[in-house]
Amino acid sequence: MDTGLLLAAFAIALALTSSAVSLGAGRIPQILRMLAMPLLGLAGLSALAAGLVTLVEGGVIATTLPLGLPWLPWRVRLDPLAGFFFTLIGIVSCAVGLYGPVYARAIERGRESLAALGVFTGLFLTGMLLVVLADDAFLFMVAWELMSLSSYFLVAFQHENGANRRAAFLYLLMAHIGGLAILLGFGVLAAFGGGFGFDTMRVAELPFIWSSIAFVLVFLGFGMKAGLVPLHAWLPEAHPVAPSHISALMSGVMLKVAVYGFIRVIFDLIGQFHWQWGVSVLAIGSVSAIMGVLYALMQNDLKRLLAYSSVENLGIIFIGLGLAMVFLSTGHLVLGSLALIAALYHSINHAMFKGLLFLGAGAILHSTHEHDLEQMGGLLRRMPWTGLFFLIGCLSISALPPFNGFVSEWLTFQSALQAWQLDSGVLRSLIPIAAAVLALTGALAAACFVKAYGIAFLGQARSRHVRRARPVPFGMRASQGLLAAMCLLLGVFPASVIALVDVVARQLLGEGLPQTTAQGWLWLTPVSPGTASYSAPLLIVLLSLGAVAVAWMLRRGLVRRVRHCDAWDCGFTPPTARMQYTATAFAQPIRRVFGVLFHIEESIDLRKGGEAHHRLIVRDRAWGLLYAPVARAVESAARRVVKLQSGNIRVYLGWTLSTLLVLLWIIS
Amino acid sequence: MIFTSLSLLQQLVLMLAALVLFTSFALLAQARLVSAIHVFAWQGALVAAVTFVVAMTSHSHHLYFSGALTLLLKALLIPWMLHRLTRRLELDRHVQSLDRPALIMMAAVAMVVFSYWLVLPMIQQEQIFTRNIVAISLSVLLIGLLTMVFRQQAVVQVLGFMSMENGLFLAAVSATSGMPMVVELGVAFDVLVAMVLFGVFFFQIRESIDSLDVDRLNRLTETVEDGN
Amino acid sequence: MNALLIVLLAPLAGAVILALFRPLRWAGWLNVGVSAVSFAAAMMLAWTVATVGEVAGFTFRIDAFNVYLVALNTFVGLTTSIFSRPYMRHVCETGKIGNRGMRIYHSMYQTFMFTMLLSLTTDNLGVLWVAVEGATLATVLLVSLYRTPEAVEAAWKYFILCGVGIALALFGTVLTYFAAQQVISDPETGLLWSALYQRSGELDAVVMRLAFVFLLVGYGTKVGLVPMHQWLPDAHSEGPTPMSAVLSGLLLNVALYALIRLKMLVDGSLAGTATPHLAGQLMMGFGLVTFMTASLFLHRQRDIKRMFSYSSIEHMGLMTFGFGLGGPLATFGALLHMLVHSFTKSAIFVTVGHAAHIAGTQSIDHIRGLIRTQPAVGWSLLIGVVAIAGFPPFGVFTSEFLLLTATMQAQPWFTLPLVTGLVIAFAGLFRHLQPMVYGAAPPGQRPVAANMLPVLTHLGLVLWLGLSIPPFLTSWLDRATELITGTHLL
Amino acid sequence: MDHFLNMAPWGLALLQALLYAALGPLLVGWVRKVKARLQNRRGAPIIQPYRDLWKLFAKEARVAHTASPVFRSAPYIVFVATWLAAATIPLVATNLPTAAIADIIALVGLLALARFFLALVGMDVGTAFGGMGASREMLVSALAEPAMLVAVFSLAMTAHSTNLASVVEYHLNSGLVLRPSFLFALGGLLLVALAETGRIPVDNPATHLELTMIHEAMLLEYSGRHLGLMEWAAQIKLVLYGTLIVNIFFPWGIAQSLTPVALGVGLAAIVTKLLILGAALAVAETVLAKMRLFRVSAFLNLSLLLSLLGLLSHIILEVGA
Repeated sequence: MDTGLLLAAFAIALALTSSAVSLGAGRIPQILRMLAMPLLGLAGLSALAAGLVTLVEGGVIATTLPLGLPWLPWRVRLDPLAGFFFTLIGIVSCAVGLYGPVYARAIERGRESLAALGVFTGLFLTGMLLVVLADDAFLFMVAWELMSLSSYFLVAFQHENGANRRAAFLYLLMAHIGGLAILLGFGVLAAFGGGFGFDTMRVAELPFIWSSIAFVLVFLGFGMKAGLVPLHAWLPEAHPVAPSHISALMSGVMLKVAVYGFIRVIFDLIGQFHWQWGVSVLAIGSVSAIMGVLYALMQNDLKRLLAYSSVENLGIIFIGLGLAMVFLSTGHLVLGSLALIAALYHSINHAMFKGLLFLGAGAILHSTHEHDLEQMGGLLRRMPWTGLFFLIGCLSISALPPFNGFVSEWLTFQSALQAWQLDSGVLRSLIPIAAAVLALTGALAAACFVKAYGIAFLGQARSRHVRRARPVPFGMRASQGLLAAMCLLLGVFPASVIALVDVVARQLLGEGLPQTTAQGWLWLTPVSPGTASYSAPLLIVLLSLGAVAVAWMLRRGLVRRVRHCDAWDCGFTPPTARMQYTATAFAQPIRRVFGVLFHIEESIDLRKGGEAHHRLIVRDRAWGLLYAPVARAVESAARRVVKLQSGNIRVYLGWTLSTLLVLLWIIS
Repeated sequence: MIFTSLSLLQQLVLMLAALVLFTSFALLAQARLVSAIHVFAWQGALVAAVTFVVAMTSHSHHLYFSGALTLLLKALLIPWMLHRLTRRLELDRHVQSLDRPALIMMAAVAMVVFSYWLVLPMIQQEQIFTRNIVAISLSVLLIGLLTMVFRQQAVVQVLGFMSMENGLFLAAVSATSGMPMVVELGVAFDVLVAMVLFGVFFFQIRESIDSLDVDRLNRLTETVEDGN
Repeated sequence: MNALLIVLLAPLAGAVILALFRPLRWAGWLNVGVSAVSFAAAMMLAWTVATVGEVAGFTFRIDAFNVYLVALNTFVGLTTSIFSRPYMRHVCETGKIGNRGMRIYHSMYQTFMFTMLLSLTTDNLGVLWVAVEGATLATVLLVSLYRTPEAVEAAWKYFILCGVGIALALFGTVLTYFAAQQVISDPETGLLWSALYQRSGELDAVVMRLAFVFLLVGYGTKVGLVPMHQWLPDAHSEGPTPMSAVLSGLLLNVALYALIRLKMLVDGSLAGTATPHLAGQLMMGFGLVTFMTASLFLHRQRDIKRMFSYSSIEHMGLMTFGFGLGGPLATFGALLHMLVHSFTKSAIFVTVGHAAHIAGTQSIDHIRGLIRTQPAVGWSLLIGVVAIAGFPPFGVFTSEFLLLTATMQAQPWFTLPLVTGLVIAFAGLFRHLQPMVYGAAPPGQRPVAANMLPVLTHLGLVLWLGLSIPPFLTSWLDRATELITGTHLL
Repeated sequence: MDHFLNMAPWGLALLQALLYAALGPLLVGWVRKVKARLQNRRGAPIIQPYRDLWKLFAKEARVAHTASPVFRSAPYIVFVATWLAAATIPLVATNLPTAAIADIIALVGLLALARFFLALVGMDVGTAFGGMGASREMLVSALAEPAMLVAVFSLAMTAHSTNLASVVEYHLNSGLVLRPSFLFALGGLLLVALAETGRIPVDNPATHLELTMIHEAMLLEYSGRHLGLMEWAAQIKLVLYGTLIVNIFFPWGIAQSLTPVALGVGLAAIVTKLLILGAALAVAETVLAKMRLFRVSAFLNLSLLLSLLGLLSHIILEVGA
């Protein structure tokens, strides 16, 4: 067995061991933080190693497991695409392994079941790794549902809160629907391929109509998991209520596993591309991106905000994938692989910064037990490291250079700008519109994270418990530091990263991006140096040089002193914490401009004594337009059906008689 | 089919079968409980008679036995048990007529026609006779079920159930010259045990709802609205 | 052959002894012992069948199909008896039933097992009918065991509806015999399934078609096919919990087994006609309607045992659909589903018994915070429902995967209602389950003495079947598949 | 990146960057002067902004107790990011190495980075006005940034490059071509520039009324050298947008080779063009009135529409043939 696969197996074994030893945590709570969580981190490390080895070697290793159905044994395969996602999962899992012990320690005295936390976290990681590793539909589905199910238990971890239970229910329901859609999609592929192994599906030739049906099913399934609008409603409910490191895993990694699945099925298994598919993916991606960020802006719960922002980022990834599909459908292999790499790059970026931000939110929660932005403020001075790392996360997610989010958005823009190479005028004009949406998304994301960071970390504390916040223990800081460093590394050395990722595109599409790294590690030139170039290393060098120079000159200059005083605030009395701008107020202009897209209930309640209270509820429109009608339909159908069980035995006998008569009538 | 071409015994069988069918109708419409039990006893006797006639025609000995069993069980034992039960339950003066007798009778007639229509495609190798007898027994079966659907009284429901069994016996005897012995014995045993259990349940029901009106057995239902 | 005799005689003797046996303390153990003996004998029988092939004689016939159900029956019978020992003691202590009730319970438990095993092992369609009717009679007393008005009502409905259903099945059997007489002159072999199956092609199509309708409605009532299912939730919810476990886990399977055997005859008879798959199509239709209706029913439940009985209906619908679909893959899937459903559902009912015991009620609205009160019960219930809802890595997923796959290959458009039904059922189960297991426990709620061994055994087996099906089981199921469909899957 | 190790272009690039820094206050002074004249005032001398900066740098900086480290580091980040962004735009000559570091998307990114910190400091001290300014700034930028990117895209798609130097050179080489897409893009970009540089009708750089402020509101707490850097960054930004517009749409005169003559001509050309643009800006600011905040979204939607029209007309009218 090859090194990569061995390491992968090792990672899965470690995750399972972590899960198994956690069973003992009911008796000995320390097991979780002493053993289970470090094992999880090691599993992540092993997965990371497996991924990197595979990416560097670029080979494909496959083997069969002695499990599964007799005629359908479980097969695993580690190819560059899987390796890439192993890397991604590995890094975040490492961070979670660092973060977990501190969290576990905090709840050791609580009523929550530590064993459940440990067991399902281990299974969750196992499931994700197995999904990526699976080489037949059966194992894929088993691993997929294992992933959904174990994360469901983690979402329901703090189940004393009714809202958490509802969120968990919705989550599992949607995951179930999605899983079944994927299963049906595989069914279509298997019907033409003659088997559930991925190898037979790869060679199957599907007619357009059937491959389109498979595409729709698969897109539905993975899109549901990825939280694409309008199937996203579960995501902002479920992700925030899990423990924060689990939210980091869910948002950072599990959504990427959905992306993986989509890439695997569409790019690898179906292997044919039609512009109609590409355009629909592009459209859904664009809608998700814009809606996700707008809803994120409206949130005052930090973790909900992050969850909605995941919808946005997944939208961006799917924009990349849609572009790739459009380009590939028209035979532009290089452009297709550029867009694919942009999507992959954004996947890993999002894993890093969303993981970082969720861990940061978790650190705030750990320190202040507060998730409402309106109660926060001034945390930067209380928790400087978390503040710094969170800032890096915010900068990255807002796609600001020289951080990683910018690189992937830049790549996406670059591939979108190559739309002039397409022959069809319709596509040529649709793609720039998607690019415009992407631009709008980026700008709104910046607004969103200015709000998040500004309200939470800057200004003054808006409540007493937040004022008393303490820095979090080392493990939490280290986990954030790791991911923050990754954000910076991925942002500063894009050319080197792409040199690694390139092998994925080469293996999937048979075409890579030779031009991208042709100019060395310093320059990123996706198409050609004349078309576009970006040098993150130089940028960061110049930025810091410039800042140092300016600071140096000013300091040498006339006055060095800085006097501390009360805030001026245009001469009003020194501002109190209650006079600060609130999160709601911050979002108000954008809420007003984009008001149509929200379901807003706003009113002023006059209470006695002339006190006026402002009430504002911003709801997701998807509820009213999609979810509520379906729920109502099922409910009313159920209401009708139960009339069968009327309680009167004569009616029951009447049913028997009429069934008999009808059947007799049918057969003769 | 030309009726006259049949042998006399066959004519007799058909005659008796027609009477069985008639008793089914009677059972359906009979308002007085005690009379219904009598009608049922007559039906059992008629089925037993059919069995004997068929046994005579086919010279099969085990049919005699089966006929005796039917006579004993359906015409004597079960009616007797029911009689006793009704007396002990103080139901011997119970009268309850059908709600819409004309309509229900029409339905029962429709059942007969339907049964006949059903068996028409059976192109029997030997006898059209058997086909018609199957139609009759099918009608008896369906009318028995109809009785159970339209009569609220638990005892009458049981009568309906037993009359369905009679239909079955009729079919078994006349169309197939009786089932294998072990089966017949088993069926008879089951019927007997069922009758005993019915008796037990009459008392239990009576104890729990103070009546034997099955319409009042309606606690177990799903149709109660939420938040009742 | 000896093994077969022990399989049949052990419960029969047990029933007689238990009916007469006074000391209650030991009755439960004796019940376990008898069940263990029949399980051991069943294993021997299975071994014989696996090594020698079919065992036949005395109008009994054991082949791969029914020996598999025999083993399943005795196994679930054993684990349920293990559960029922302390459970029924507890019931007895609460004064719900007296000594007489306990004797009835134990005796009827074994009688029920006997009738089940008899109906599985017999080759004679008439005896099959007698045994299934006997099973009804044995359980009807169990349903009314508590003597509450609800229990009596449930028992009455169960009795009448199943009685009528079974009467219709008898008519179907008579018609089959009628058709058989034209082919097989010997009246003694005229009802032997194996004899009929050999010459099923010669059976009169019109009669067999008519017969099948009666058999379908008749045995279908016992299977719990909508719209003849109404007895099922009533009987499950009002009877003692161990009985619910065996009803759901076994009786429904046996009724379905009877239906399948008869479908095989009808298929042979109709092979040459214009509608060769009529039986299968009818079963598919019933299965689908049952499946969809039951999944909707799940949404409006207030009683925990009723809810799971609807879930049983739903799964029986799925199996009926699978068998109706025919073909080796679907049949294999349906057989596997039978197995895993029995395991899971009986485990769930056992857990539900504990849950109701903890909460002191069967009302869903009043069962709360099980995980907090007694994690073992809460988690078992949760995991059990997860398994029954078809999540991997549990075996139900495997069988549903196979069924969906088979459907997709044969009738792609039927997958849509199937998938919709699965989702609706899942939602229905979980919306009620979550509040019960999660959340804070009501004040004063205490853990109870619970024997989780049967539950863990069952769930462990289901998990094992989900991860990998052992080769002997595969070949076993495959032989059964071959028996039913005439083709190997592997 | 052939000339990467060549020192001379780097020196020139540095000079150009310094030129940007130097031109910033001048352009602002010029605009104010013209505006004063148009309003029949004498106005301050053109070099007044330099004096203001000098004075600010000489003053003691005051920092509120409630301020965080972000408050003190932000001026440097904002200044350097803006300056670096400006340095990547060809001012006098086209093929300078700085142009390759960041293309136009990266330029927008750098400006966004500056704005991100600007908005953060608005919220840092914890005053109501600062938060208000930040909120409004993010609204304006959220609408302006896509408009700008889309406008730039039509240029980039015409030139098949997002490198500004390549775009400029493409236009120089193709000569005078009347492209409808350029007209729309120019319109869009002009509106964006007004919004992004905080000019009337979106924001009033000379306002003293806190409630109407956007840019100034975020700087209320700054003093001394910090304020100086922030002001300077804003002035560089004005030059940046000016240069972007004039050099992309009217690139003539820019030096394509690094000879002294060409550079001299380039310098003269850019100064002239900027002066004309500055005057136009002054005129516009004199005739227009400031808008209410929620009219601004309509204003910026117009710019987005113009930019999109530019893109579409490029695709339909110019490529399809």
